Amino acid sequence: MNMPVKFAGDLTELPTHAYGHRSLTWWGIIAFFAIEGTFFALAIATYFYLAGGEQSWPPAPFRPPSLLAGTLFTILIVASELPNTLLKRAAEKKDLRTVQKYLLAMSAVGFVLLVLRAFEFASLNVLWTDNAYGSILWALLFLHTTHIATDAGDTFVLTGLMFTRHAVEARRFVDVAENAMYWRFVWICWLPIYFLIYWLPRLIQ
Amino acid sequence: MRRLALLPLLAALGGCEGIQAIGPRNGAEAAAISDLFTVFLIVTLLFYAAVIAFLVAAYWRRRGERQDGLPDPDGTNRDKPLNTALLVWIGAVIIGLTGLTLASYLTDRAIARSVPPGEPVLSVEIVANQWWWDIHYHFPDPSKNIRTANELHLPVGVPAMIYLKSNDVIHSFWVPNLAGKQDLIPGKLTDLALVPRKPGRYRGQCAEYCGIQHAHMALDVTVESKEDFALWLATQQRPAPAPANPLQQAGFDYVTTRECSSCHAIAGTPASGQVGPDLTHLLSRRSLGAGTYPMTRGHLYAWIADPQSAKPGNNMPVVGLDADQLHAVVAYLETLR
Amino acid sequence: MTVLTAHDLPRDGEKLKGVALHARLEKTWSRQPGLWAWLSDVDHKAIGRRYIVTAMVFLLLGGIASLVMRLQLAKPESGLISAQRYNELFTMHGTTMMFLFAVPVMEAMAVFLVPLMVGTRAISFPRLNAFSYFTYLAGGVLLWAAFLLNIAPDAGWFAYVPLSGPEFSPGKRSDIWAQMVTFTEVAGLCVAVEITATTLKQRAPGMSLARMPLFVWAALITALMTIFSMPAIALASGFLISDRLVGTHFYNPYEHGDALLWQHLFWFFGHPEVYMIFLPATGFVSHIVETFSRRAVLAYPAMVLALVTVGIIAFGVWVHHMFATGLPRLGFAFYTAATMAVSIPAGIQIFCWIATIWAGRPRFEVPMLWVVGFIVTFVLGGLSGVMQASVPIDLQVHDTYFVVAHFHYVLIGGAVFPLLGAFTYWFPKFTGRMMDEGLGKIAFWTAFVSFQLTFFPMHISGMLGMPRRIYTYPSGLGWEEPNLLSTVGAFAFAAALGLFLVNVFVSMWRGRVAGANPWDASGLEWAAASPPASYNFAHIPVVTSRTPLWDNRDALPVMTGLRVDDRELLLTTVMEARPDVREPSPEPSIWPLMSSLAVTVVFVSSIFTPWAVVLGLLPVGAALTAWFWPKGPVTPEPVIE
Amino acid sequence: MLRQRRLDCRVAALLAMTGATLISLAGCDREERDARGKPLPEGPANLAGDPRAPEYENNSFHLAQGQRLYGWMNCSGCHATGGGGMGPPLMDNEWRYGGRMEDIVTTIWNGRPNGMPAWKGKITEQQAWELAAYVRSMSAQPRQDVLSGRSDDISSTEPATLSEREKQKAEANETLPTDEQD
Repeated sequence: MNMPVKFAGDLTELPTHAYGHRSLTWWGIIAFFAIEGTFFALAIATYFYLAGGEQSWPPAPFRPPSLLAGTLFTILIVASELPNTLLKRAAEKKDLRTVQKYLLAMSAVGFVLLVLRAFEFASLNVLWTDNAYGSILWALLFLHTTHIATDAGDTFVLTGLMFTRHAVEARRFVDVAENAMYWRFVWICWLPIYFLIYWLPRLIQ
Repeated sequence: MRRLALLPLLAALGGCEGIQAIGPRNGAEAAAISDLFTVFLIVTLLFYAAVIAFLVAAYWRRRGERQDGLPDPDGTNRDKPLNTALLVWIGAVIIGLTGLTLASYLTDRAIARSVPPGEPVLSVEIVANQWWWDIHYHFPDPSKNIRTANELHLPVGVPAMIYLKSNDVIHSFWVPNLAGKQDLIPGKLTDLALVPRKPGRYRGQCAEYCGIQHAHMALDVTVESKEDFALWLATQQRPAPAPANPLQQAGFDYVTTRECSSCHAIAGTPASGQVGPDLTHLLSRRSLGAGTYPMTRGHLYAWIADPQSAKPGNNMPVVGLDADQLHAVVAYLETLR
Repeated sequence: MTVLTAHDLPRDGEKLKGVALHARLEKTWSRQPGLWAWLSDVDHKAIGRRYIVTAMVFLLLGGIASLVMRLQLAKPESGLISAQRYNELFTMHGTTMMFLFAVPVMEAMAVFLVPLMVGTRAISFPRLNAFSYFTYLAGGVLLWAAFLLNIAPDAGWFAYVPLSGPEFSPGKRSDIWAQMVTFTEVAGLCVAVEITATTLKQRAPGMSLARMPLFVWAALITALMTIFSMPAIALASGFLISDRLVGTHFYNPYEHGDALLWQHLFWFFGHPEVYMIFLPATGFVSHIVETFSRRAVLAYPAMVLALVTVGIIAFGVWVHHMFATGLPRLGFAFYTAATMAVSIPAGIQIFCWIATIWAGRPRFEVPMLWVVGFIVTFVLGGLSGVMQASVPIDLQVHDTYFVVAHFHYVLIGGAVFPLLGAFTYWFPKFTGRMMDEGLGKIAFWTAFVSFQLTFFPMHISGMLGMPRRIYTYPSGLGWEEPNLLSTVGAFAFAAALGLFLVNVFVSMWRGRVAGANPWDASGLEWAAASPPASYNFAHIPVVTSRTPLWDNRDALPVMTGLRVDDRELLLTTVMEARPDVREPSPEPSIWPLMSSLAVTVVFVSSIFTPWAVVLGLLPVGAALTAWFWPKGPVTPEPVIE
Repeated sequence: MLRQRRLDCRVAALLAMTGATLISLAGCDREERDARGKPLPEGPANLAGDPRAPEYENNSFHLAQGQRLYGWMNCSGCHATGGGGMGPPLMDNEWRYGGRMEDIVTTIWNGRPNGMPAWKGKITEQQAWELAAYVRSMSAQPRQDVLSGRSDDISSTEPATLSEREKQKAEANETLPTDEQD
C-alpha cells in the first residue's frame, strides 16, 4: 500500500470462529438454499403448469402413487429432526461425544432414507417414459434424491472427520452445526413434494 | 450518420413500398400498428433528443475550465436543483410511458375487435410443415373445400380467420403488410384475423427459426377483388385436366404412379400423397419450393431435377429422372394451371 | 497441541509493517512457482484474470462466427457457406456471446474487483472460485470442440423445442448445447455464491451498505439474480436432455407435455440474464463517471434503488418474448407495463450520470469516451426496447432484424462499451501499466462509428420485413443495401476491437508504469498497489465515507491485528460492517481442478449414457471430499475459548 | 523440484485425457446432413455387403429421416410403431428375411410375400436406406451414439436410446429361403 496509513483499531481480540449468520460458510449455505429452493420451486411450477392443461390428474388410466414407502419416508425424515436438533445443540456446545453419537445416528437415518427412496421410485405406478406426468414425478423425486444423497454423503464424511484428530478444531463444530441446518432445509423441501406426488392427485381426482 | 439513416426509416414507414414490409397499411391490423409505431417513434425520439441535449450541455458547460484533477470544491452544492430535476425527469418518463402503454393497449383492443361479429368471414386453415405451408379453405359446403400450398388468396375487405397448426416444429405465420405474426405450435391451435384493405401481391415468411431451410419458407399472398377471388376459387375447385398429348400422358403416368404420388396429391388423379404440397393447380402459383424459385419453366426443370441444390435439406428427394422422364413430367405439370 | 495465546502469533501492526510486513504476507499468500501451483491457485485476481482472458478468447471466436455470417449476408442468394453451416454459426455466435462471453466476463470483473473494492484479502470461497473457472472453461471447450468436430449445435442459442428435441435434432448436437449450458450454470452459480458472501460479510470496517461502491451493489444484485434465475435454464436444459436421451415427455404435446414450457423456463432465465449483463456495466459507468467528473455520483440512494428495481422487474417480464405464441392476450398488458417500467430505473441512472458530468469537472479521457458512447448508443437501444414492449408493435418486429438491432444496441452499446471503458480504466490494476491513450481514442472512435454503421441499418432491414436466422434472402425486397452496409460495418467494428486488443498487448509490455492510483479515483481498490499484492491490502482499510480515498488524502485509516502467518480474513457484520470475526481463508488446492475434471467427465459422458450420472457420482464425491477434508497440522490458534 | 516436475507431468497427462475424451465425441460424419446422397453405385442393395450400409446406419440424420418416412409412408399402418400388427413386429431381432441393412433394403425395395409391398419406384433408394437404418434402430442395432430418442408422438415404445441392443444373430441370413434372395 503506497498510501500513508494511520492505525485506527486492532482486530487481535476478535474470535476466530462463530456460529450462524456470523460465519462466512453460513452465508454460502444460505445462497445454496436459495439456488436449490429455486430449483424445487420451478420444478413444482412445472408440475402445476403440466397439471393445469389436463382434464384429469394423473392422466387416465394411471393411478396415483402408492402411499406406503413415501409415507414411511416422510415420517422418518420429519422424526429425524429430533436427533438433528440435538446434534446442532451439541455442536454449538462443542460436546464432542454427543456430536459423535448423533452424527452416527444421522448417518444411519440418511442410509435408511436412501433405501426407502428406492422403494418410493418403485411405487410411483408410472414410468418416466409413459407421459409428462410420469416425467415430472420422476424428476421431482430425482431432484430430491440428489438433495438427500448430497447431504447424507456430507454427513458420512463429517462423521468420519469427527473421529479424527481434526475433531478438536472449533471450526469443525461450526461445520457440524451448519450441516444440521442443511438437513432441516432438506426435509422442509420434501414436505411440499410429498404432498404433490402423493396427495394432490388423490385430492383432485 | 444516424440522423441521415433515420430518413429512409421514416420513408419506409410512410411509403407503401415493399411487398414484405412493416410500414405499409395494406391490412387493418398492419395499419393500426403502423400508426402506433409512428406515435412511439415520435415520443421516443423526443426523449432521445432530451437525453442527447443534456449530455451535450453537460459537456459544453465545463469545457475549458481548470481540470487539475482535484475534486470540485463547489460541485456538491449543485445537488439540490439537480435532485429536483431528477424528480421532474422521472415524472416525465412515467407520463411518457403511461401514455405509450395506454396507446399500445387501446390499439391492441382495437385490433381484437377488427372482425365485427356477424360479418361474413372466410375460414382458412394453415398447417405449417418443415418448410412449406399447407393451406385449406373451408366452406359450409365441404365439397367446395380446397387445398393448396404456399399461396394465400384473400378477397379485399372480407375478414379472414386464419387457423394455424403445425405438423412438426414451431413456425410463425407473418405477412407484415397485413398483420403481426402468430406462432404455429405443435399440439396447439392458434388463430389470427386478417382484414385486407388494399388489393396487391404481398409476401410473408416464416418468422420463427424452424430448421435448416427456415430461410426458404415464404408465403405468397394475393389480395384481390371479390370477383377475382371468386374466379380464383372456382379454378382451384376444379380437378386437374386430363393429359392432352402423349408427352403429357407419359408425364401423367410417371407423376401419378411413381415416387411423386407417394407424397403429392393431384385432385382427380390417383396421386393422393399427403406428405408434400398439393399440386392440383401448381402452375397457378407465383413461386416454387415455398418462395425458393419464381414459377418459370426453367425453374420447374431445375427444381424437379434437383430440389436439393437451391433448398438443401428439404424433404423432397432427388429422384434421378432421366431426360425423357423429366421432359414428360414438366410437360404434364405445366397443364396444372 | 500447544495452546498459544492470541498475542504469540505474528500479526500486522506497529511491530510489523512496511517492507517486513510485505515480505511476511507474501510468504503466506503468494503462489509457489510451477505448473502444479498455477493449477492449484486460488487467488481471486489470478482466477479473475484467467476468466477475463478466456472470456475474451470466446468473444473473438463468437466475433469470427458473426463475421462469416455477415459475409454470407452481404449479398442476396450468396452461396458462401451452406445453410447447415450458417445455422451452426448463428447458434455458436449467440451461445458463445451470451453463455461464454457476456455473463462470464461480468462475473470475472466482479471476481477480480469486488474483493479489492470492499477492502478484503481474498474472495469468500476461493476454491469454489477456482472450480468455477475450470468448469466454465470445460463448458466452452466442449462447445467449440464440438464445432471443430462438425457436431456443433444448430438449433439456435434459445434451442426452442421441439426443434431441439429428439425428433428434429438427431445426433448429439443439442445434447452438447444443453450440457454446455449446465457447465456454465454451475460455474455462474458458484461465482454468484462467492460474490454474495464476499459483499455481505467481508466489507472493510465502516463500509456499511450505504457506503458500498455502486459496482459492488451491481455485482451483489447480479449475483442474487443469478441465484434466482439460473436454476430455470438448468432445469429446462435438464428436461431437454432427458427428453432426448431417456425418453421423458416434458415437451411432447402428444403425451401431456407442452412445447411452450421450454419457452417459459428459458425466458424466466433469459430475460434476467440480459440484466445480469447490463447491471455490472452500469457499475463500471458509475465508477468511471465519478472518477472523471471529479465528484461523487449524484443521488446515490436513487442509483442503488434503480439497481434493485431492475433486479426485481427483470423477473416479471419474460412473457414479452412470447407475445406471438398465442397466450391469452389480456394478460399481456401486465408484461407490457412491466417491460416499460424498466425504463424508469434506467432513466434514473442515465440522468444521474449525465447530471454528475454536468455538475462535475469532466475530463474526457478514454474510459469516459466509452461512457459517452455508451449513453448515446444504449439509450437508443433502450427506446427501441420500449417500442417492443408494446404488444402490437412487437407482433410486427418480433424475430426480425429490428430486434437484432435492438439487442445489439443494448448489449454492445449497453455492456461491451462500458466493459471496454472498464478495461481501460482498471487496466493498471490488472497489469500495473496504463493503456495507450492515442490508440485507445482511435479504437473508440472507430468502434463507435462502425458500430452504428453495422447495427443501425438492421433497424431498416427489419422494418422491411427481414426475419432473423435466415441464411440467405432473395433480392428485390430492399434488403440488399442495409445488409451490405452492415457487413462493411461489421468488419470495421472487428478492426476496431482488434485495435483495442493490440493496444492491450502493446501496453502490457510497453505501457506507462502506473502508480497505485493513476486516475486519482476514490475507491478502495486504488489504495492497493498496481497490480495488487497477493494479499491485496497490508492492513485492512477503514471506511468513513462513500469516497474514502478522496476524503482521506493525508492518511488512510486502517485496522491491524490479522494474523500474517495464516491466510486470515476479517468478517464484518452485514449491515454496518462492524468487525466481527477473524476467519482463515483456504489454502491453494489442486482438488477444485480435480473436482472440475470429474464433473466434466460426468457431464460429457452423460451425453452418451444416463448411467454416467450414477457412476460419475463416485469420482465427484471423492474429489469433493478430498477438497473439503482439512489438511496440515491442526491450527495453532487456541481452539476452545 | 523433481517432485514438482513429476506432478506437472501428471497434470499434463490428466489434461491430455480430457482432450481425448472430447475428441472421442467425434463422429466424423455421424451427424452430417447429407440430403442428396453420396455418389455411390446405383442399383439395388448388394447383398454381399454394400458400402452404403454403414454410410446410412452410422448417420443420425439419416436415421431421423427414416423415422419421419416411416410415418409419412404409413409403415405404421401394418407394423404399428414397431410392435407389429398386420405386419411383423420390428422391435425385436427376429428377421424373417435377414436383419442386415442390405436385407432390409431388399425387403423394402422388392417387397415380400404376404403383404409387404414393393416400394421400388415409390420412394427413392436413399429413402429406402434411411428407412432400413431406422428399422434397425428400433432394436437398437446401430451404434448407441447414433440412435434417436423418442419421437414427438404418443408414447408406445421405449426410446431406442434406452433399449438393450438385441444380439445380431450371425446365422440370421442363412435361415433365408433361397428363393427369397435375389
